[in-house]
Amino acid sequence: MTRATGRKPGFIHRFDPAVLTAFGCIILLLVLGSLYSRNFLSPDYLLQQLKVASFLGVIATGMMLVILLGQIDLSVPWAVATGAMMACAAAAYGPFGVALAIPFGILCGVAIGVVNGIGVAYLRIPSMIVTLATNAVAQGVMVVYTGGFSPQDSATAAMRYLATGGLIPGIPNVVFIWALIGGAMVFVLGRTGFGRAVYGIGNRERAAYLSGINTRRIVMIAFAVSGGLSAFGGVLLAGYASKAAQSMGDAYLLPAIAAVVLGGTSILGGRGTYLGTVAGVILITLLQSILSVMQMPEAGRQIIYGLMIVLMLLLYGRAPASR
Amino acid sequence: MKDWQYRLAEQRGTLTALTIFVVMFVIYTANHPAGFTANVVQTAANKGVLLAFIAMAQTLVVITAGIDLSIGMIFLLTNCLASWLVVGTPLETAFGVVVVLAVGALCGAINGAIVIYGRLQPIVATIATGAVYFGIALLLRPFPGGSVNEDLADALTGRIFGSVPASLVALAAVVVLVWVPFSRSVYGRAAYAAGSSETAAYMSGMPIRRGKFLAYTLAGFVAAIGGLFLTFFTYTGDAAYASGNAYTLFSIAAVVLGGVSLFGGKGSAIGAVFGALAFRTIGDLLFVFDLDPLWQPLFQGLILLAAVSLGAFALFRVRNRLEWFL
Amino acid sequence: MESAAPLFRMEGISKRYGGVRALEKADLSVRAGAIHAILGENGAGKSTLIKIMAGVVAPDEGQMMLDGRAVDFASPAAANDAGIVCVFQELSLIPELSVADNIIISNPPTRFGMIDRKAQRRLAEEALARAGAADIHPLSLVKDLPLSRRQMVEIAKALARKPRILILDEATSALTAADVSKVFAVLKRLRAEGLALLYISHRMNEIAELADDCTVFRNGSKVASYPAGSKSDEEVIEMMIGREYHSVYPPKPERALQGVPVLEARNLSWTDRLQDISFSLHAGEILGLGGLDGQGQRDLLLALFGVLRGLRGTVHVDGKPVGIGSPAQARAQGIGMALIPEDRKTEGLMLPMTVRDNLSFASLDRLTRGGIIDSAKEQDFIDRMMTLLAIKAGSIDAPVGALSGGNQQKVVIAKWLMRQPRTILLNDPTRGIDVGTKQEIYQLLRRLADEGAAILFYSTDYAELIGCCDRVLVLYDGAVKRELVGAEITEHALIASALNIRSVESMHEGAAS
Amino acid sequence: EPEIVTGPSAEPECFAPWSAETKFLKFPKKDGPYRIALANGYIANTWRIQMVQTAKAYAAQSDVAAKLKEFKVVSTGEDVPAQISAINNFIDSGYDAIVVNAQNPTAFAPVIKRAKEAGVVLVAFDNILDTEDAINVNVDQKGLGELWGDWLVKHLPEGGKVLEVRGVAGTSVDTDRHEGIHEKLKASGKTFDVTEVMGKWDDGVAQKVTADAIATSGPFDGITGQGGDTGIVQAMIDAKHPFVPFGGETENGFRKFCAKFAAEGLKCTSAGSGPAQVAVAIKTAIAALEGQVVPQEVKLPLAITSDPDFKDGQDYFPAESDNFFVGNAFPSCGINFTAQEIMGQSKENQ
Ligand SMILES: Nc1ncnc2c1ncn2[C@@H]1O[C@H](COP(=O)(O)OP(=O)(O)OP(=O)(O)O)[C@@H](O)[C@H]1O
Ligand SMILES: Nc1ncnc2c1ncn2[C@@H]1O[C@H](COP(=O)(O)OP(=O)(O)OP(=O)(O)O)[C@@H](O)[C@H]1O
Ligand SMILES: [Mg+2]
Ligand SMILES: [Mg+2]
Repeated sequence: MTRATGRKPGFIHRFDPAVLTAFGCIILLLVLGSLYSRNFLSPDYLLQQLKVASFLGVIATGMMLVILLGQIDLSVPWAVATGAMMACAAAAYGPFGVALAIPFGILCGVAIGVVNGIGVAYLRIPSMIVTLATNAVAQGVMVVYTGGFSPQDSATAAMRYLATGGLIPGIPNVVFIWALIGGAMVFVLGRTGFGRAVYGIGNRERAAYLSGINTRRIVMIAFAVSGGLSAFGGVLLAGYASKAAQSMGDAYLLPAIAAVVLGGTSILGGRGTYLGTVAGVILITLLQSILSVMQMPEAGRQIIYGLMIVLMLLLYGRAPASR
Repeated sequence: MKDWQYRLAEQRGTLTALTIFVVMFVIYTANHPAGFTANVVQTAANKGVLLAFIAMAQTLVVITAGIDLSIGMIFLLTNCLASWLVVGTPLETAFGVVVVLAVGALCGAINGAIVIYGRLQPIVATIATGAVYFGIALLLRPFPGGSVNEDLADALTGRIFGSVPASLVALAAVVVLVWVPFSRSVYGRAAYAAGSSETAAYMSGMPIRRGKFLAYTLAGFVAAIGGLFLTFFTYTGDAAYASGNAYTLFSIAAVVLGGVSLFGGKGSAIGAVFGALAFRTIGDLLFVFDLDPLWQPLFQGLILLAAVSLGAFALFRVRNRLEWFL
Repeated sequence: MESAAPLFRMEGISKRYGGVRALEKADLSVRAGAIHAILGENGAGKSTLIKIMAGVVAPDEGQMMLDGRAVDFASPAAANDAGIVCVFQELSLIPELSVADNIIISNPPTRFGMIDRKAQRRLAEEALARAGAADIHPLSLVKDLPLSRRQMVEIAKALARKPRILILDEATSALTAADVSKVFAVLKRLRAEGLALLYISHRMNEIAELADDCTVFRNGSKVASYPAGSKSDEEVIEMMIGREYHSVYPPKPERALQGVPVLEARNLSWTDRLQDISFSLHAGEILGLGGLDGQGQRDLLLALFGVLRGLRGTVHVDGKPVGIGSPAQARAQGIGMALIPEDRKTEGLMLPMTVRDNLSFASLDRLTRGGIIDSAKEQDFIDRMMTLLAIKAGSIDAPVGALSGGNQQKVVIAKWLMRQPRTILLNDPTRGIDVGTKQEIYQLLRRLADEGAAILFYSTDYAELIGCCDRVLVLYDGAVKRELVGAEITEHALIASALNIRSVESMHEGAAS
Repeated sequence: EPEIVTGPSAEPECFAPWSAETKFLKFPKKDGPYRIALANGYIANTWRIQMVQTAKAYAAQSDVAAKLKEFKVVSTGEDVPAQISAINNFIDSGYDAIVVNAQNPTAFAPVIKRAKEAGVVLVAFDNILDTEDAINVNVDQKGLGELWGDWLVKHLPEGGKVLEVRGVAGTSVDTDRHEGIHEKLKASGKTFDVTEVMGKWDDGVAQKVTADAIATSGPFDGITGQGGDTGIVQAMIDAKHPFVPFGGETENGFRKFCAKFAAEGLKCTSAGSGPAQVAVAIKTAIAALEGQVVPQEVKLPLAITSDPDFKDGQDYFPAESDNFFVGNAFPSCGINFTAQEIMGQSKENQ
């Protein structure tokens, strides 16, 4: 009889081959980029990428949580915009409003997430469709709001500071924020009952429910967190751009999904590591940036972007053979 | 239970979608300033049929428990291609139609090959191929333009016998000639089976790979029919990214409204067609209710939310909570 | 049944899953017109062997010969074409398709390229009738059928393929005696028609009744092949487990039940499935649930565990009425219930997750402090469970799906024992488990009861009920038809009350025909 | 069916013909009050919201309101067929005129045909229609590009490195503006090394691609942006890129920056035509219904402000949103909305 062996050290667990390959792809991209221009290896450029990646990183964190449950959150675009717009709008209401701007923005995102959560967990509507609908509703609310209230949409000083300030010179604060959120996520997924429950539900919700897990609450929380993080991403983006705009989130939905999956998380739920998501986020950001800077017509950029994702996935994102 | 009860249960999703559509459409035409006239029906049909094709294409993939997020881009690509090729003499036009449909099928086949033989998860694989298809569409039509054989276009978007919209007839023809044979064929059943339980289907010796591949390919083919109709409807080709994405997302909504399970194995393209028509009618309702323009998007969103929540009523009938979990 | 040239032979077959050696130079030889039983404890490699035979899994080495010619199956379809058809341990039915679709799945009759549904239905009805399951409506969806009916459909499906070699991998594990006897009649007829049959089961009495040849496997290799009846049960079991084997069931203690029952149900009714069920269960007691499968036993367990909505009647714990609305409440302190569910693969385990994660999953609230998992405590709990149940796993950080069926079942039980439940509900926990493991489980149950747990035990195997239970409630059509206590619990009594009105004689005839 | 007549049109300062070849139309006079519809496409951005607000405000002005029996707005989103169907429905419902901001210039041929048959006046603005059978109220997109090109040529007499932040690929507006810029740069005879990135007319995207371009190809001697210009300047500030001459759009935020950093080298020309052009389109539709002569293509004046003329409260509004589009006055048409009017009007409505 085989005795149970001891636990492997955590880092061996986390470095699954997909994540390693993803990081390998990052280096390859940079090397390829540097063939085009030396500047792709300059610290300035790399920091700039890290900064831009942080926004996607924060948003993808929430997306990953939801994907681990085997769900998906298509309400990202307008959760991002709502967070940004509401935070800026709150600032119009005196010093009190300014102080509460950021939490208020996040709260609005959480509210969207809660509606998603109710739909998925309690009404059991497929997440792909509830989140699509809440996205439309959030858009509707924001259009009414912009048209009706001529809201203030410039970012507060605090938002500016979070997104662009540098507590340590040279390194933008937003990178720290992403690191903080990422660290928290790693902890939550690996060391808490909530994290275990998320993986469990992602693998088999029925078994999780019969194990006495309050699955609906977990799903609800995950969507709320996703909504909140999307909105927080929006708040940071507003800080970066120094203002909020309606279309802010449009560019984040598909890249967030792609980043999570490129990072080795199974879209079916239950499998994936946060480190992978980090790699995925950086990959997507770099790919977009390098393609944007290379002088190439949009058509060519789109084609290369798509082909690169397929190639990388074929390299390491394949499901195991069935036999 | 009697036979007819089983058959009814099988068609429940489709019948619900039909009911939702009929109710909405009656509300719409009853309040339309022009009423239930041939023109109003034709307008609604032409708009609805486009999404119906895309929803049918999406259904083909969704029953295999996959999803095709590139479907809107195939739609755009074939639209752009048709705006080059479907012109000229009847012979040239016919050739153009064949090429456009073949390209659509090829796009679908590429998706299928990547998902099945490349063993990639359909969501991301098709996000990526969607970018490629859009890039090609953009190469074909850097900006909107092109032309189409207008006689053919007018015939297919006009009316037959002065009252029946030709586009509806075309839609019905595609259902009968593509969907019905597929869903009743061995491969169609394999596609369903793969969507319901891939291991079980494999162990039962079903041709699941070929079934799924055929489903993806046909999805591209049907999306190309949609692209053709877009060309007939607009006389031009246009690589509009936002519009492609919108169709992809709408198709998912339509499929769900049509009673097709996103988890695979269940539902019918006929349901999805009604789902698409119902979804389109949501937008039409804006005409008949005098809403402030800025409230319109919210109104649409809320109706969509309400429509997709309808299915949740079934929950109250569930007596065994385990049935919540599939 | 003289030894003819073998119809099918496997030689030197090996298969590894990562580090796990599932098969090591295994041999097997099958002849036509005979039923060949394969025996072995959980994880011995039986399922792997027949999966290789059926083209589901590719062997690492070794060769197969059919009619003396070397064959190599690329897929289950290829094996089917060669006449090898398998009823797998994990059911291979498509839940969303109808029974008829499932039965005629591989090459349905077609007209103009489309499936001819009328002809298909006729064929399906024939196959169902042949399998003795004519009561199943061919248009019903498989997902709406209970497990036992699905297994009948699975058998009908295999028959519809007109196999030359038919393999049944624990095909009867979820069937009740009545269904088993129907299936046996079919199998015997097929044998007479000259088919080769391979039969895997952990039920020794079934093998005694059916088998012509037997092969025993242990640790992935063949231990012995012998003609049926040439060895005693004890000998066979010792070959299987590789050690000596004594009486299966632990002795039942004589104990006067006293005090307030831990669990008491009063007039439980639910839809049309449960009718007015009342019983009480004391600490230290093992209460059995008997009857034909699908008479409401599973619903009763789910009802107690808080899964069913719209339940009428009351449940009392320690004499006080409680409202249990979810498994979370059922397992909570004060109630302390545990349910070992029916289907370990979909209800008990998360197959891709590690043994560790699965074991602690039901006890996360106990293992966390402020929401954070206390790893030391977790490790400690897990170690205790691994030893208590002697779980065989390569590593506790390996996916639980890589364990054999029996060890998976042990993990399901262990994950609940970790909570030290006061009431344990078991839904057919020994399905597909080898005798050795079964024995361990019986002993464990008795020990838990002795330590003060109250156990409610549903089994489709009458012998188990007889061997383990202090009392048995026999359910029929959602109502308790009879309560058997102590010496009253006999096979005869169980069967008689399970069938409610039908006479016992006709049942025996059915089994013998 | 309009008559083709010779000019000049009514109110020639307002309804300026696009070119010398532009035809003049005279529709049969209809008796008011009229039913007019606005078929908008996409709605969820500030420009469009501001446009719809302006349309409502204009239709509510007493002299305009007197001529209107009904003014209905429908937004159909990004989907062209939906917009086509909307126009079809308006035609079937008997509207007298339909004003449209077309999602696509070429796709409307069939519906234009129908409108013509039904005697409905069709007026397109902003994104206009590629036809002679509808009235186009047109911004000179290529002219705008030329203006920006000229501005750079003027400020970079020696040529130099230029960053061009473009709009949405595949749109005619993007292509026209792009060509305008490049024609002027080429015509100057100097060498301009142009780095192109796609900013999608969106501040966030523009800011990101600008930051990337600065990091990899910068620094630049001049910049031109089709939209999202506030984001572009923000990226320059964040990257500590020196301020350079800039030809851009009319966002309030951009102009705020131009005013603020002019002394440090941010020499801007800010030109475009704000969402208020919808009012000109409505005015044109009414004029056509009244039987007045109107050009088939109306050339909208550009609202141009260049360094050093940025005036607080007139050319930009420090208290208003950055996303607000300035340049809402068409004095020659008697249309003059201030920011406060557009945004304030709706506040009372709530
Ligand atoms: N897919 C797999 N991946 C990894 N290991 C596997 C897999 N399938 C089987 N095994 C391992 O191979 C060995 C043999 O398993 P198999 O299922 O053949 O046993 P069995 O004799 O059928 O047992 P049981 O009676 O419990 O069904 C076991 O140790 C099991 O853990
Ligand atoms: N039925 C029981 N039998 C034995 N020990 C128990 C039982 N219930 C709880 N405990 C022990 O009591 C302690 C508190 O358990 P409980 O699960 O109630 O805490 P909790 O409220 O979840 O705490 P936290 O929020 O810190 O996780 C744990 O150390 C647990 O081991
Ligand atoms: Mg087995
Ligand atoms: Mg706890």
